[in-house]
Amino acid sequence: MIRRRFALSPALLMSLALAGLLIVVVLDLPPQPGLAGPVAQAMDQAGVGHPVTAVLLNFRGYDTFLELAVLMLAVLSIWSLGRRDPIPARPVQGPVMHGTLRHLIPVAVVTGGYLVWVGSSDSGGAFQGGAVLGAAGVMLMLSLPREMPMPPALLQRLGLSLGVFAFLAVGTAGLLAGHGFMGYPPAWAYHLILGIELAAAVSIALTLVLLFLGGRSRKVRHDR
Amino acid sequence: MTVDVISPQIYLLCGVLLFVLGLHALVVRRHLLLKILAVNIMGSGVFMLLLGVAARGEGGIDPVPHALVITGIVVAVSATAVALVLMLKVKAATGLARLPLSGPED
Amino acid sequence: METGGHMLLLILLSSLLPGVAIFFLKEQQFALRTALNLGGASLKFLLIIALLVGVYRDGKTYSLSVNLLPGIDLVLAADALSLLFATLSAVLWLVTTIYAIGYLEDSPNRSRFFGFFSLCVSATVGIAFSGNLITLLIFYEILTLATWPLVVHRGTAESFRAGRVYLAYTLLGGAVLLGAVVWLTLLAGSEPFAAGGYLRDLSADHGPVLIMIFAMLMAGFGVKAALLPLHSWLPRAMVAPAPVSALLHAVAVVKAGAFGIVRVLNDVYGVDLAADLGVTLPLLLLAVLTIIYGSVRAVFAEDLKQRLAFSTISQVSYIILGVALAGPIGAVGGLVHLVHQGVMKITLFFCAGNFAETLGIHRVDEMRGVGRRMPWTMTAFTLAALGMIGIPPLAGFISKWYLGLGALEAGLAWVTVVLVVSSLLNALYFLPPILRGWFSRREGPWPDERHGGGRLETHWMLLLPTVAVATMALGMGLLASLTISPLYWVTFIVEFEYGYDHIWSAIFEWETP
Amino acid sequence: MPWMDVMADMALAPWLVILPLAGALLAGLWPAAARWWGLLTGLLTLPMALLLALQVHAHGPMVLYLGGWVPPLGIALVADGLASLMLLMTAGVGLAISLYALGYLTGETGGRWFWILWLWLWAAMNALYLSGDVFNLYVTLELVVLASVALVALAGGAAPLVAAMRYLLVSLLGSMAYLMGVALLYGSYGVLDLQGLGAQVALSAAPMLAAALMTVGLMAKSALFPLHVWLPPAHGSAPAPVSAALSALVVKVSFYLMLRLWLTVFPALPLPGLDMLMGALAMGAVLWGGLMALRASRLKQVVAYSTVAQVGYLFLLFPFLRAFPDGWKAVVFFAVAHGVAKAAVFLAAGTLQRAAGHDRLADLGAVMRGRLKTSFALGIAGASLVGLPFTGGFIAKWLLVQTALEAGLWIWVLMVLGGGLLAGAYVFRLLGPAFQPGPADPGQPLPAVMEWVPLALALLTIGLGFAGTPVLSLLTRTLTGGGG
Repeated sequence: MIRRRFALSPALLMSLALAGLLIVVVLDLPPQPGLAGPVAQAMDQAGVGHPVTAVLLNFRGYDTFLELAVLMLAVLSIWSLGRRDPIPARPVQGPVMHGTLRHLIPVAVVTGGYLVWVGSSDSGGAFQGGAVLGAAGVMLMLSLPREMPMPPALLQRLGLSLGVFAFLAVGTAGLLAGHGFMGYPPAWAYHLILGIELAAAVSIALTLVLLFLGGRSRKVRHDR
Repeated sequence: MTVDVISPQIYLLCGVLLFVLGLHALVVRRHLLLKILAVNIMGSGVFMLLLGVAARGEGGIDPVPHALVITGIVVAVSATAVALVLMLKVKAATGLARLPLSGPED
Repeated sequence: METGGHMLLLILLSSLLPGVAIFFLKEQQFALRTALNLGGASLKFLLIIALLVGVYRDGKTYSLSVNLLPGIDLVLAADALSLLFATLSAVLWLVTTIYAIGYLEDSPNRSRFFGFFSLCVSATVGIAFSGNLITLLIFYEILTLATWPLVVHRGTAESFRAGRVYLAYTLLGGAVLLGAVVWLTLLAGSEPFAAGGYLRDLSADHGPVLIMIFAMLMAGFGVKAALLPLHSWLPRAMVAPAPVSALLHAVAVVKAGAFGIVRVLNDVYGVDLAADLGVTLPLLLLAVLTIIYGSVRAVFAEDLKQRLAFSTISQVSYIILGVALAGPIGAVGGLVHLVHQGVMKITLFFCAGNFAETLGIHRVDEMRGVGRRMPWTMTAFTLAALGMIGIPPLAGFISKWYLGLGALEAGLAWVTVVLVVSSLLNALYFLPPILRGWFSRREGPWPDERHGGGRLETHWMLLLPTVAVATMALGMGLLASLTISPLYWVTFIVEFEYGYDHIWSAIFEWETP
Repeated sequence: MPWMDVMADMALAPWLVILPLAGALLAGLWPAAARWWGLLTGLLTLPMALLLALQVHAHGPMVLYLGGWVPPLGIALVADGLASLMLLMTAGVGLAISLYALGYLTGETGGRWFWILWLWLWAAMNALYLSGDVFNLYVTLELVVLASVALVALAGGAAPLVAAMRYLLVSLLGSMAYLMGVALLYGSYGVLDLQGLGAQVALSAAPMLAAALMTVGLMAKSALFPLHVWLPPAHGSAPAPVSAALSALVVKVSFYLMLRLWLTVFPALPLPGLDMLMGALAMGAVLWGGLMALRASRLKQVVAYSTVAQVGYLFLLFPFLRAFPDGWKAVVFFAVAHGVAKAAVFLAAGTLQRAAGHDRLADLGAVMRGRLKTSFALGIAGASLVGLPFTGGFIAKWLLVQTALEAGLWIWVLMVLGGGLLAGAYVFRLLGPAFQPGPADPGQPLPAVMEWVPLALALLTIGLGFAGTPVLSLLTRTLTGGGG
């Protein structure tokens, strides 16, 4: 044990040195407003009322588009790893779990939908809404793996790519219509953004559930 | 008043601390789960730092770092999920949830 | 300046394209392969004749340049020196091809052999026509690449060892050369070769750097020319088939090194600048050392091909000695030896190949009585060997005569002593095989007799090239005064390089004061 | 040419992201037809990349504001000389890999995943090359990492999985360091676009630390010695098209990003010691990679260690940049030449391995003699790795030596020349079995495309041997930082 502590000391020293450097630098950061000003000025053309949503879906929409792509790619990567073990089945006896879920899931769906919709004007958005929906899905998977019918593979893939597809389609349409790649006509901006948000929320929720499953399926497959 | 001035600084300091803690654990710990957690802690540190940066401005909260953090969290979640599944595959293939000390040369 | 560039390209392609085509032939497609080989070799020969006519009769200039990097071109050009070397390569390639077809009859992997053989010649001709130092470097490296497969052709452990040594030396030499050429290009740009060199303006500011670069260039080219500390790949490379030894030793590899040294000394630095920088004397000493060392080792080598290899080490340095004398007469001696040694040495290797292939003779002491069994080959061997020793009026005598005169002109009388000693050593290692071959009597069977009972002493494809090159070697000595002789040609080159109207005026200048 | 004028107005850059991404999505939706989506993507992307390079060459850098939002508010796609050259190399090598995979992956269910992940990787690399924003670069970088980790793991088996895990962890560490750098930069200057940062960054503690973190992070990602441990097993055991993609293309991604940062964002910063440190590691990489390549007994292992060695040259960037403002161009040309040659070598190795059923170097002679086209591809591309003339590798070596000499950096001249010798030793060792005595035997029957594609790439390395001037002139159209 003592020997081990000695062996660790270089890593510790390096970490402490980095911490010291970072602290000095961070406390010395000059005060500057960042991009709050430019964002505020551009809000009237953003199509949505909430600045974070405007940044996410319009000003830096390309980031968000690629981030949806990262999520989707994560699922694909996990699928490509080809796990063959089944989901551990934990059918819960008794009424408590089922009763709770029966109440909780509609609430989660409504909450998620509301969060997506409210994102245009207040805190919320596709990620927050998608996360709540995804959580509902994860709960379902945890409690009812045997009864839960899995959607067909094509539907899974479609749902998974919905967000990226919607974004890509709108972005490319903007390019072809002369608004530039990832550009919206200002008059349509709100509707397009809301549409993308909805599609993205569905994809995100599905992605989170699929990430949780981690490539497992309900049945054991013997094809390896 | 003092609280308002100090609080962003605390976020910044905590962010740095989390980042370095995570870094240290990533280097030192051998179990893959701990390494993956360590990366996540590093990420949280950076996100906290960004939020602290966003809160310093005089013209109100800067929304851009918030957007960055949301994006960053999603990216981190994706990478974590892949890492966890990969860890399970490594465990299944080698029987160990840790990396061999030196690379297999052949 | 772009006139007739296609001619030069055609000359390169005349061996490159058949070479590439030959690779993809099946082993048994003998007729097609032979047609491609001989067709390419003959075409190249004819094209070079046409080029000679164009240059000397019609006064045309030929050059071709392709851009490589900003300010740096790949330049092919035909001047007198390149024509000399290219003609030598083309003629010897033609005869070696015929010889190789006979020599490799029924051996495996012939398509591969002739493919690389053709690439090798393309690279050599590329070296000949290189119009600047970068182009020379490029083809010099290609030559390395193309000869390695020939060295390891037999695929035995020994040939792989030889191949490794060969690569180690030549790649190292290539790396040093690359460093030197890049450095020189940074200083002076990528100038075309020019008689008298193009570095004079730099010498005031960059004297030590130029000396350093010169040393690197000599090291780079010296590897292939088998200059003294860099020579030991050559005797090992003797594991290659006889036509390869003949081509490598007579023309391609060692001559490429010597040719590079001549180019650097004459057309990059210029003899005057090199003498001013004081780099010619060390080069001269190195050449002298190599001459003596090679000869001494040859005396003690019992294997015939080894003896010829050490002889090559010694003889190639005559060329370097000639140009390092830094005077016109010595330069004539050196350059004419480039041709003379090439023809004589290829004769000797053909003969060695004939002895080995026909009777299984590999060692000097196995040559007893071979003159009776193979009189034609033995006559060729004798002529070439006596030429090497420098017996008048054979070709080697002419080289040594001019070298000796050049040494006196340069005020280095002791060099003539070296020449005499070397000639004695030459006699010491060439006379025993000649005497044994003609005047000893064979007891018992030959080690491994294969071509028995025919009308000729061996396969005609082995004999004809041997006799042809031996005749050439004889002719170059006897007919040295004709306008088509190498001597005349070399005199012309040197007159141009040194700016004399006539070479003999140089001698008068030297004699009168 | 009138069509060139029309092209000048067309925004080509987004299509280089849209096309491969659409291909990836379609391949994911219809995995059964994935190979055809892959081929279509390759066939469309290459001309697009070529047009973009011509456009940039003719009209200078193209900057496109996404959604019309001008930085610092929005994100810009920047297609300049450097980016368009990397896109072109990716497209050329990518098309070759796709064509090769058509033959290599027949009838394997694993092939579908290759196509999907490979198209994602392609889209991610293109997005990265075009991005002009430090945070957006982080997202694209993660895309590249996820796709390539999955490709590494695709081979299955313990060694590739461990290699993938190691690669992922090292990459995540690098990403976090990079992201910390982004946070520090934003905290200091309040902008994220490369040009905006470049205009403001001046010598002070925060950008220095950011530069160090980002550089070290990216160094970890690019498998520079001694962080190369995951690379040989990953590249050596993956299917041939994957090895080619990883060694030829992915290794260049973090190099590109590092170069981009130092050209645009940090040119005003001197980092004392960084050049020597990077140079020393580069030297270690060249020596260690070369020696291990000499020792390895399997064909693909030799090639993988060769990548470890050649990554070293990329890091000559730092000593060169410090000594000489234009020094990076030599390194970029090297990166391109290496990309093409290494892809050719890996694909040729894959063909020989398939034909022989193994890749033990000592027993490959018969197949090498039986498959001349592939052996030639191996030989020519190998010559490019060594830096022998008439190949892109020679021009690259020339430029490296010239740059080092011009800057008076003797030690790097020696390293480049010495590294070339080591490369010569292992490349000729690769070719050796072809010359051992024995019969010629083409081995297993293979689709013709598996022989022609490596040969075509090898001939492309010869083409690169004559492309020095146009490539360098394209690189002069590169946006560099103003230096505040």
